[in-house]
Parts: sequence; structure tokens; C-alpha cells
Amino acid sequence: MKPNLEVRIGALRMKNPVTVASGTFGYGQEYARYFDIAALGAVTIKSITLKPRAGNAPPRLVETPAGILNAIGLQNVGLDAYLAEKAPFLRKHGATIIANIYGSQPDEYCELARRLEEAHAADAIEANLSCPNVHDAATARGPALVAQIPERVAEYSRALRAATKLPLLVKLTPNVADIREPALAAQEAGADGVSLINTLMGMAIDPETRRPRLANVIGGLSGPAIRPVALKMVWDASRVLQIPVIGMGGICTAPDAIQFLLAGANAVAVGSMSFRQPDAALQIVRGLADYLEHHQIPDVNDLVGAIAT
Amino acid sequence: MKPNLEVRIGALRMKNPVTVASGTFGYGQEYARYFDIAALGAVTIKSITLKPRAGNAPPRLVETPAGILNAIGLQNVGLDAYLAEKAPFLRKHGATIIANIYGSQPDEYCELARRLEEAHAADAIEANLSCPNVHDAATARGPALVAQIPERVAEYSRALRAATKLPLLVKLTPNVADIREPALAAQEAGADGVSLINTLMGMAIDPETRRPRLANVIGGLSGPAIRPVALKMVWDASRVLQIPVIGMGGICTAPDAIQFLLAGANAVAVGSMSFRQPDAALQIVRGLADYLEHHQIPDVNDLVGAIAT
Amino acid sequence: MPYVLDCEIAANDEAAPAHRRMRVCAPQIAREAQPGQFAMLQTADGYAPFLRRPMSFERVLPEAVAFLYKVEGEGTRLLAAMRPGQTISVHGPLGKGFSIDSTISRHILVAGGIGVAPLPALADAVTRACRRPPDVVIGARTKRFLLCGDVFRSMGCEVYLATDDGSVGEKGVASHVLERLAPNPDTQIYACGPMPMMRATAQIAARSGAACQVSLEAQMACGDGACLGCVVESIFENEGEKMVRVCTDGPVFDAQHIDWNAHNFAYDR
Amino acid sequence: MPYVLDCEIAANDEAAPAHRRMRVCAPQIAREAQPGQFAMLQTADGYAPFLRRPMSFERVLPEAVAFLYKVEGEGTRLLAAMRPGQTISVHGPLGKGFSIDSTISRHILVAGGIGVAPLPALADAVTRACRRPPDVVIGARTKRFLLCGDVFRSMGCEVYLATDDGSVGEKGVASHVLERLAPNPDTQIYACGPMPMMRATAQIAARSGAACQVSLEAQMACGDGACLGCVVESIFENEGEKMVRVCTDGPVFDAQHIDWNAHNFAYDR
Ligand SMILES: Cc1cc2nc3c(=O)[nH]c(=O)nc-3n(C[C@H](O)[C@H](O)[C@H](O)COP(=O)(O)OP(=O)(O)OC[C@H]3O[C@@H](n4cnc5c(N)ncnc54)[C@H](O)[C@@H]3O)c2cc1C
Ligand SMILES: Cc1cc2nc3c(=O)[nH]c(=O)nc-3n(C[C@H](O)[C@H](O)[C@H](O)COP(=O)(O)OP(=O)(O)OC[C@H]3O[C@@H](n4cnc5c(N)ncnc54)[C@H](O)[C@@H]3O)c2cc1C
Ligand SMILES: Cc1cc2nc3c(=O)[nH]c(=O)nc-3n(C[C@H](O)[C@H](O)[C@H](O)COP(=O)(O)O)c2cc1C
Ligand SMILES: Cc1cc2nc3c(=O)[nH]c(=O)nc-3n(C[C@H](O)[C@H](O)[C@H](O)COP(=O)(O)O)c2cc1C
Ligand code: FES
Ligand code: FES
Repeated sequence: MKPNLEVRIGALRMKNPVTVASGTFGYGQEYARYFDIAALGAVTIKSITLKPRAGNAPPRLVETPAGILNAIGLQNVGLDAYLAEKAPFLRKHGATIIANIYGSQPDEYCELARRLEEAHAADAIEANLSCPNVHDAATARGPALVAQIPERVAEYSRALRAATKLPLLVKLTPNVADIREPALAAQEAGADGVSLINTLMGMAIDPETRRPRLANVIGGLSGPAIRPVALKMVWDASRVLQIPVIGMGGICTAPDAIQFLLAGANAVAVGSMSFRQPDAALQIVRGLADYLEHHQIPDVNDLVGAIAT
Repeated sequence: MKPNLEVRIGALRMKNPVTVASGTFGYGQEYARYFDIAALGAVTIKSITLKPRAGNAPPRLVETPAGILNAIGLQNVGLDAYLAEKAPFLRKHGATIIANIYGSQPDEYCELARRLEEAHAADAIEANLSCPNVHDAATARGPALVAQIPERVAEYSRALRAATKLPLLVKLTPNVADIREPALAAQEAGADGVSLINTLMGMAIDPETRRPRLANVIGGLSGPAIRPVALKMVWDASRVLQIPVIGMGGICTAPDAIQFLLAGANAVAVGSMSFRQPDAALQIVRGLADYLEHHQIPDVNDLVGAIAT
Repeated sequence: MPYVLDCEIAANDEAAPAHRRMRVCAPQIAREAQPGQFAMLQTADGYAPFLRRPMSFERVLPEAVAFLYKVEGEGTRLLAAMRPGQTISVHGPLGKGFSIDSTISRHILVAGGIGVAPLPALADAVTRACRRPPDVVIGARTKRFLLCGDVFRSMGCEVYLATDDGSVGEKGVASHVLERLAPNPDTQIYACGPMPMMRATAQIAARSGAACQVSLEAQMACGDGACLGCVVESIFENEGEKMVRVCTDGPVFDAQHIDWNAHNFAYDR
Repeated sequence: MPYVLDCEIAANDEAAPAHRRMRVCAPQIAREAQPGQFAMLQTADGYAPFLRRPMSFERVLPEAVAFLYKVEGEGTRLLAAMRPGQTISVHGPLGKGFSIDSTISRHILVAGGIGVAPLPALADAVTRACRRPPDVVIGARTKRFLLCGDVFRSMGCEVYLATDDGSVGEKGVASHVLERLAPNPDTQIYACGPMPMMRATAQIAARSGAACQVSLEAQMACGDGACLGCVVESIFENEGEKMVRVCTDGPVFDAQHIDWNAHNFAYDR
């Protein structure tokens, strides 16, 4: 008997619990050369903004032990080009689309969500409230990201909830003392799920030139290095939430993905690993199916939160 | 000309800016087999408590990509045994001692500090307000560690400041939204410096047994994986502080240590790397001296905060 | 005194499916290594895996030491890929090895699975100290995974075999064979293998009055007694003594000092 | 179409101090690889280094491709330690290579340091397309680091050398030699090397009216155009077009399309 892989995140149906992390899979086109992207539970697109953005000055990337620091700064084609060129490609290939959006005000998020819904260019919205690499996020004393302040998470989520009927995911930052606070704020404001985690803020310096390795000075840390941190946050949040969690952070293989499901994630996203292995997400779908069959687990949802403690 | 390596952390003189991180170097004895521990700027001892502690149940360790998760739970010999057996060894070998202490109340910290000072068994106190692995740190909703709450950091630091004349370091956790808040709280309460960072909370699960890899379920992540996170926090904190910062988190080599100095640390601590290479801290002292000579920098203090941005 | 040395790999060959034997040139370490001690091997130049891997000395040779290892995960896979001529960083010898009391008349070595690894060196030393080769019981899942039988026989040991499936020797586990050998108060048992097998062995020893030394495993970081990561629970109740370190208090312990009931078997692999 | 293939290493030999040449058996990739394209090589089984390393095709052979690389840091050190017979994961061919306009009469290849790496494959292709070998200017720090001179000569190229210390060829940089060769509007320049040398080359081309293609480098994560990590600034001012990806829009660009003033040389190694 083939195990069931389908999961639901609010009204979003995913044929399996594996998507890709925003910003690590372009708009799907880049990876459609390697495999059928419709075989994934969903394709999560690079954050889009209302207008195109050039992003930060290079260098934007530096490698760190088992990780990557990036400061892309939300370079993206903008909503119009997404609707005209990217969404049709994803639709033609039959992909389920999680559209990740970024704005500097609740209004911008709402307009993005409304126009994506109108154009049928998204099956769910993921609101990126946690990008460490944009300068709208001021750096005065005190937390700077929307996702670091539960009241602001609630405000943005409420506005979005009113603006769209699409399933709404809120993407949070690990740079908080207690992930449960912003997660509960999102839930109370009507989000259908939370995405955990965005990158951890980090930095690297070249000892020879004494310059930061990134032109932006700071960046976001991703990759296997952060996996234990992400897993702990998924575990923390999922135990207090009624809504689903999409877990991400350093997932490279099926056993990694299974850890997140066991910790309480209802679905997972594969991020930086696609850079190393373009079909990593597909391999994880397969590995997950094999694991379920091997352990005679009929439904992937049975794994969710099934950690033995 | 030999460059100057001496640094000061308040009234504490270190012959060079390299110490070891608490809990990764035992009480010095373990590593005195490999090199002269007095060649380090200081030896920072494993956290001691008033009474001996057995610590958490095993398994206590699991390896993660470029990192280690540990949940030792402050197993230690207790103050009396430290004074009777460990301090004399360190003194005999001529080591400068940073005594890391842990208590469940300000009172316990104060008694530890007082008795260490009386016995001349420490040259500085490092108050561990940030251990993720002890169950005194309750796990109800809301931050659980003293170091996550600036007001409590201030309270503990003030009490300690009143209890001892020894140089006082306060060790903080990276599990906060903004490291500047607890760091400034420590400074305002009279600390002579802050130690950044303790481990990041993390977790790992065995997909086959479905059990957490650690009996304690969660643990603290250390090692090169967390280096970018630590460096960013040192940079953030040192720019707003008047007091020195001891930087730590994934330092493995002299170039790593130099990154922390450039970011604003006045000294550094080598932690997990001693496990891989027992004389790592000594090699870093040497590498630092070579770097200064090669770049004709007369004084290591000239590197502090000298990042070019 | 432990060293940290870059050593040349002299050989690294298959010993059984997914089991290999590596011999490294390490004269200083070979001079000091005792049976039951171990070394920490660095498996990668990069930081993943970050930690060294503990491996017992299978043999201590004049200028070299040998390790017998099972390919389990990432670290041992990397070890398996190393070739003669390459260098490997070896940290050792570490830990407290077996102690041999030559006034005891019967010595029995009991191995389960890859737990056989430290026993050839021990058999050598027992033979030298007692002027008589010890008896050896080797248990394994199935015939293909029975290791070192020839090595022990060539030393003159009486070798008893047990396999889970009966494909060779007795059908059952090593501790059953041990029971049949009827240890008594003038017997020294040395055991290495999975925890359940060692607990069973410790019980047999206790019942029969035989002395029993066990070599334990635990996840290790430092190997030097500093990190307190590798502890197991002892019978000592004092907070300061309860947890003993496998790396420096062991890996060889008197079986009577271990709290077998406290051990959480759910975490064993 | 790019592949991700485990390929056998056929050779991995020193080409100059701290420079090596690796040949890997990769028939599919060799069939499609174009001069100026590159592959991403996985340097470790573990996750440190996590990312693959981009390397240009030095030669495209019937069943194999060759890489010429400089040992810089951790990743290339690991490449250097690999032995024939081992396998390596190769992701490629990637990127947009050189384009050859055979109606142009003079073709000059200009290399600085390890920037020579993609040029042998290009010289091959120019020779085939134009039925005449191109001229080649190679610059290096000193004689020992001058690479591929013989390779180009054996193809019949006219080779001009420049070294910083004058130990062989002209004392100075490759772009000076290029200037002396007096490019004109009927010249195609192809350049690869450090950014300052490429900017100088672009300026010479602009002044002389010659066409100029440059092959750029940038830190890469995906090699597939997805991460937007590898961008350089173009002359296009539109927010959506300003940043061009070295991996998919390049690595070969028309020198006129790069904003050489925006480039921050402080970050170049
Ligand atoms: C003192 C001592 C001596 C040892 N001697 C030998 C020997 O001679 N031959 C041999 O084959 N093995 C020996 N081991 C076990 C060996 O160290 C582990 O099998 C090895 O570390 C696994 O590394 P890996 O990277 O391949 O597997 P990993 O991917 O790290 O782990 C694979 C599995 O092994 C477990 N494991 C990892 N490290 C250890 C460890 N240190 N102890 C116990 N379990 C572990 C993990 O929890 C996991 O279940 C010894 C262990 C100790 C403590
Ligand atoms: C399209 C392309 C083709 C290339 N072709 C070749 C080639 O044929 N031969 C060759 O020797 N090198 C080539 N390089 C450069 C090569 O990729 C880097 O030298 C290599 O990645 C360094 O890896 P490392 O781990 O040894 O060094 P690291 O320790 O990662 O870095 C050492 C130094 O190199 C810099 N660096 C690292 N990666 C890159 C990169 N991708 N691009 C530029 N600088 C980098 C670092 O910032 C650092 O200063 C090419 C780069 C690109 C982008
Ligand atoms: C190069 C890069 C670009 C990213 N861009 C975005 C983005 O545009 N929007 C967003 O919400 N997250 C972005 N992220 C964060 C990822 O979606 C993900 O949360 C994070 O990388 C952790 O997952 P990983 O460790 O598997 O990569 C980006 C990450 C990387 C590495
Ligand atoms: C095994 C282990 C035990 C530790 N024990 C303590 C401790 O007792 N007290 C403390 O303040 N920090 C303790 N730490 C944290 C370290 O001192 C240090 O802050 C952290 O490991 C980051 O540095 P690193 O990445 O270089 O290891 C411990 C870390 C490890 C790995
Ligand atoms: S491995 Fe560190 S104390 Fe045993
Ligand atoms: S390397 Fe990812 S876009 Fe170029």
C-alpha cells in the first residue's frame, strides 16, 4: 500500500509535505531543467515586491562552516513581471504556488496579496516579515524586524487576513527570545500557518582586508549549520499552536525532513541544499515515501509531532 | 619588535587576548598535558555551583553539521572541591583564572563570588546567566533564561557587583532579539565586561527511534556553525558598550579570533575547538602574534573594533 | 601521555562487509598504548564532521597501531575512503584500559558485534601476562560479521562462537555461551559489545562471583575528561561522583560500578 | 542542459606551484560544454565546505573535461588532495560561454594569473571557427606561475608573455602588452583575470573600438541563476536589470555592459 503523502495547510492542499524555501529556488524555472517541479508539494517563490528591486551591492554571499551567509536584499523582478512571466510558467507546469511577498508597510503586503489572488497567481501567500537584509529594517537600538515584535506581527497578519482569502502563512525570524510569542500573534490574527525559520543574522570579516565579507556588512545564515536551531523553534512553536507549521532551516535529506515533521512541522521547505544538489527537494519527497513504506506508516500526517519524549 | 599582546578587561590583565570558553577546558588540568596553560591570557573554568551537581542524564552530546549540541547540565565538582583541588593546580601552574559561576538565585552567585575572592581562587568572575541546559530555567511561555530579560540581568549584575571587587564579566545568551539590551543592562549595573555568546538553543531527533538525541531533549549549539551569529552579536554589542567584550562562538583558528577582535571584542575565548585540537587556544595565541608581526601592528589592542566599513 | 600526531596510513582494508581495519604508523602512540585504550581520529579536514571519532586499539604493534571499525555514519564512511599513504590526525592513547590480574586463573573475553575491536590487543596482553591464552566468546548477527576468530585462534585462544541466526557456532547471544562456560570466583571476564549484552554479562558475573570488566561506549567530544559529555551513571550516589566519564574514568570499568538500571536503553543504537 | 554527475577523476596533477589540472571522465558534459562555460565541483562529502566550487573548462575533450585551478582555500585544497580513481560530483555545463564571430579578422586572448584557465578551450574553438589560431597574451606574477604557454604554442598561437617582475616576457601586466598589439575595430578581445586587469582591458577595447568579452568571477551558491548571490552591476539602470548574474547571464559578458565604476575593488582578493 502506498502511504498517503498529502498534507493541508489551512485550505492549501499539498500533494506531499515538501516545498522549497523562498529565495533558494528562483521562480521554479531555474530548477525545472532538473526535474518536474510539479512533483513537489508546492513551489515557494523568491520574495516579490510591488516594484522590481535591484537588491544589495555585491558581494552578497559568503560561505561559513556548513552554512551560507547571504545579503541578497530582496532583488526581484517585481509583481508585474511575476504575473506576466513567472506565474504562467509555474501554472503551465502544474506547480502549486506559495507566493512569498515582502513590503515595507501592511498596505504593500495587502496589495500584493490582492493582486496575486485576482490573477490566480498563487495558491497561498507567505508573508516574509523577517528578512534581515533590507534597509527598511532600521538598525537603531531595539529589534528591527517586524517578526521580532509580536504586536507588529499581529498588525501585519490581521491586515493581510482581511485582504485575501488565500491561505496565509507568516514567515518568522529566529532572532527572538521566544518564538512562541510571534507565532501565537500570527495565529491570533488569523494566519493559517507559520513558516519557521528565516535566516539567523550573522556576519563574517576578512582578516586580511579587515572588511566585512558582505558589502551589506551583515547577512542571514542558512544551511545545515542552523538546523538544530530551526528544529528547536519548530518544536517550541508547534506545541502551543493550533495552526500548522512549515519547518525549514538546513534540511538537506529525508532524515532531516523527518526530524522536522516529528518535531511538529506539518510540511517542510528545502532551502540552501538546492544549491548543492539541484534535485534535493525531489529526493526528499522520495526518501520520505520510502521511510513511510519501510516503517509501515500509512499517512505522513501520522509523523507530525510524533517525537517520542 | 615584538608586538604587545596584553589586554585588560577592567582590572583583569591578560597577557594575551586568548582564553578558553567555560565548560570546554575542564579546570585546566585536562589540557595541561598538552601545553603550558599559563601561556594563555586566562583559563576560564567550567561553571561551578555552590554544591556539586551530577548534571543531566546521558546522552548529553550530539554532533550536528560543523557543530555540537550539548546538554551537560552543569555537572561540576562544586565550590569546595574547586577551592581544595582545582584552584591550587591552576595557581601552581601560574594560570590567570576566570571563574565561571552559576547559581539559581542572585544570593548563590554572590556567595560563590565572595568565597572565590576570599580564597584568591579567581582573578575574575564570569557569571553564567545563560545556560540553556538547566531545569531551574523553566519552560513555560516566555523567555526562561536570566540573560533573556534585561531587568534580571541588571538585578543579578548589581548584586554581584556589590558582592565582589573582582573584575566581573556577565555571560549572555544569543537567544534574544537584540543583544544590546542585556549587554547594556549588565554595563549599567556595573559589570566590567560581557562574554558573548553562550550556546544557541537547539535540538536534534533520531528519525529511526523518533527520540530526541539528547535525554534533555534540547541542548546548546556550539562550534564553527555558530561563528557568524556570534560575530554579529559581538559587533552589535561592542558598538554601544563602553565596557569590553570577550567574544566566543566557533573560534577555531587565529583568523577566526582576529575576526572577533576586528568586530570589537577585546579578548576571545576558544571553546569547542579544543575538543578537536587540544592545543587550539595556544596555536591561536601564536597565530595572532604572527599576524601582528606580519602586518606590523605594534599592539593587539589596535585591532579591536578596527573593521573597515 | 596522549599525543596529537599526523600519522601515515599504512593499510585500510575490508575485514567484513562494512567493516574495515586501518593500520597507521604511530611509533610514539604504539609505545604507550595499552589494551582497552583508544584514540580519537580526525575524519575530515573541513569542519563536518567536526569531532574526532573514538576507536579502540585493535592491535598495538611495534611502530604502528591498528583499528577495526564498522562503517556506521558519516565519520566512519570518510575513514573508509582513506587510502594508504594519506595522513590522518590521531589523538591518543586515551582512557583507562583493561587491567590484568595474573593471579586469576581463568580469563574469558566476551565480544558482541564490533565490540570485538579492542580484544585482540587484550588477548595478546593476557597471554603475555598469564603465560596462557584466554578463552574468547564472539557473538555476531550472522556468520559474515564474525570478526577476528582467526586472529584469536592464531594466538592459541579457545574460541566460542554465537550468531543470532545460528549460521555458525551456537544460535544465540555471546552471554549465553559465557553462561555455559561456567565462570566462577576465580574467573576474570572482559566484555565489550552492545549495552544489553554487557548488562547480561555483568549479571552473569555477579551471580557467579566472577570479576568483570566492561568497555563502554558513549558519544564523545574531547576524549580528555573536559567536556563531561560521555558520562554513564555509576552506582555512587554522591552528586559529585554519580556520573563517570567513559573517556577518562573508562572506557573500561568494573561492571559492579555501573548502574545498569539507570542506563536508558532507548537511546542505544 | 546541465547535469549533476558523479564522475571519475582521470588525473589531478601539479601544473605550477599551487596550481593543478584535473581531468574527469564526463562524456555527457563534454558533449555539451562550450568554451567559457563552467562546472560546479563538490569538494567534500560532508557539509564543510557546503557549496560547490565553480571552475571553468580548460579543455573540452571527447569524453572528458579538464579544469586548471589554483589552490586558494579550503575547497581547492580538498580538490588538490583528490586522487585518480576517486569520484567527484560535477554540476554542469553552466553559464553563457564566449561567442566567436568568425567575420572578425583578429582574435586576441588576454589572461591574468589563473584567469588563463578557460582560454585553452577558447583558443581551440577560435582556431576551428576562424581557421587561424588566435594571439594570446598571458600575464602572471612571475615566471613559475605562467601557465599554458606551451599549450597555446602547440595550437599555433602567437604567445606574448608579461610578468610583474620581468622574470620572463615583458615586465608589466597583460593589458600593457595588449595595448602594444594595437587592437582596432576589427579585433575581438577575450579577457579573463583579476578585475583591475579586466577593467584596463575593457578601457583599451573601448578606446580602440575593438570588441571585448570578459569572463567574470563572483562568489556563487547555485550556479543556476536562482540565488542571486553572484551578481555584478551592469550599465542598465532599470531596477530589474541593474544586477546581472555571473552564473547565468555570464560568466562571459560584453565588456561594455559592465559598470566598471560601480565595481567595488576593495572586495576583490
Ligand atoms: C571508547 C570508544 C571506543 C570505540 N571503539 C570502536 C572501535 O574500535 N570500532 C568501531 O567500529 N567503533 C568504535 N567505537 C564507536 C565509534 O566511535 C562510532 O561508531 C563512530 O564514532 C561513529 O561515527 P560515524 O560518524 O560513522 O557515525 P555517526 O553518524 O556519528 O553515528 C552513527 C551512529 O553511531 C552512534 N555513535 C556516534 N558516535 C558514537 C560514539 N562515540 N559512541 C557510540 N556511538 C556513537 C550515533 O549515535 C549513531 O547512532 C568506539 C566508541 C568509543 C566511545
Ligand atoms: C565562473 C567561475 C569560473 C572559475 N573558474 C576557475 C578556474 O578555472 N580555475 C580557478 O582556479 N578558479 C576558478 N574560479 C575561482 C574559484 O571558483 C575559486 O578560487 C574557488 O571557489 C575558491 O575556493 P576555495 O574553497 O579554495 O577558497 P575559499 O576559501 O572559498 O576562498 C578563497 C578566496 O577565494 C575567494 N573566492 C571563493 N570562491 C570564489 C568564487 N566563486 N569566485 C571568486 N572568488 C572566490 C574567496 O572570497 C577568498 O578570497 C572560477 C570562479 C567562477 C565564478
Ligand atoms: C540566497 C538566499 C535567499 C533567500 N531569500 C529569501 C527571500 O527572498 N524571502 C524569504 O522569505 N526568505 C529568503 N531566504 C530564506 C530561506 O527561505 C530560508 O528561510 C532559510 O534559508 C533557511 O533555510 P535553509 O537553511 O534550508 O536554506 C533566502 C535564503 C537564501 C540562502
Ligand atoms: C560541552 C560544553 C559545555 C559547556 N559548559 C558551559 C558552562 O558550564 N558554562 C558556560 O558559561 N558555558 C558553557 N559552555 C558554552 C561555552 O563556554 C561557549 O560559550 C560556547 O560553547 C560557544 O563557544 P564555542 O562555539 O567556541 O564552543 C559549554 C559549551 C560546551 C560545548
Ligand atoms: S569525551 Fe569529553 S569528558 Fe569524555
Ligand atoms: S550563483 Fe546563484 S544566481 Fe548565480
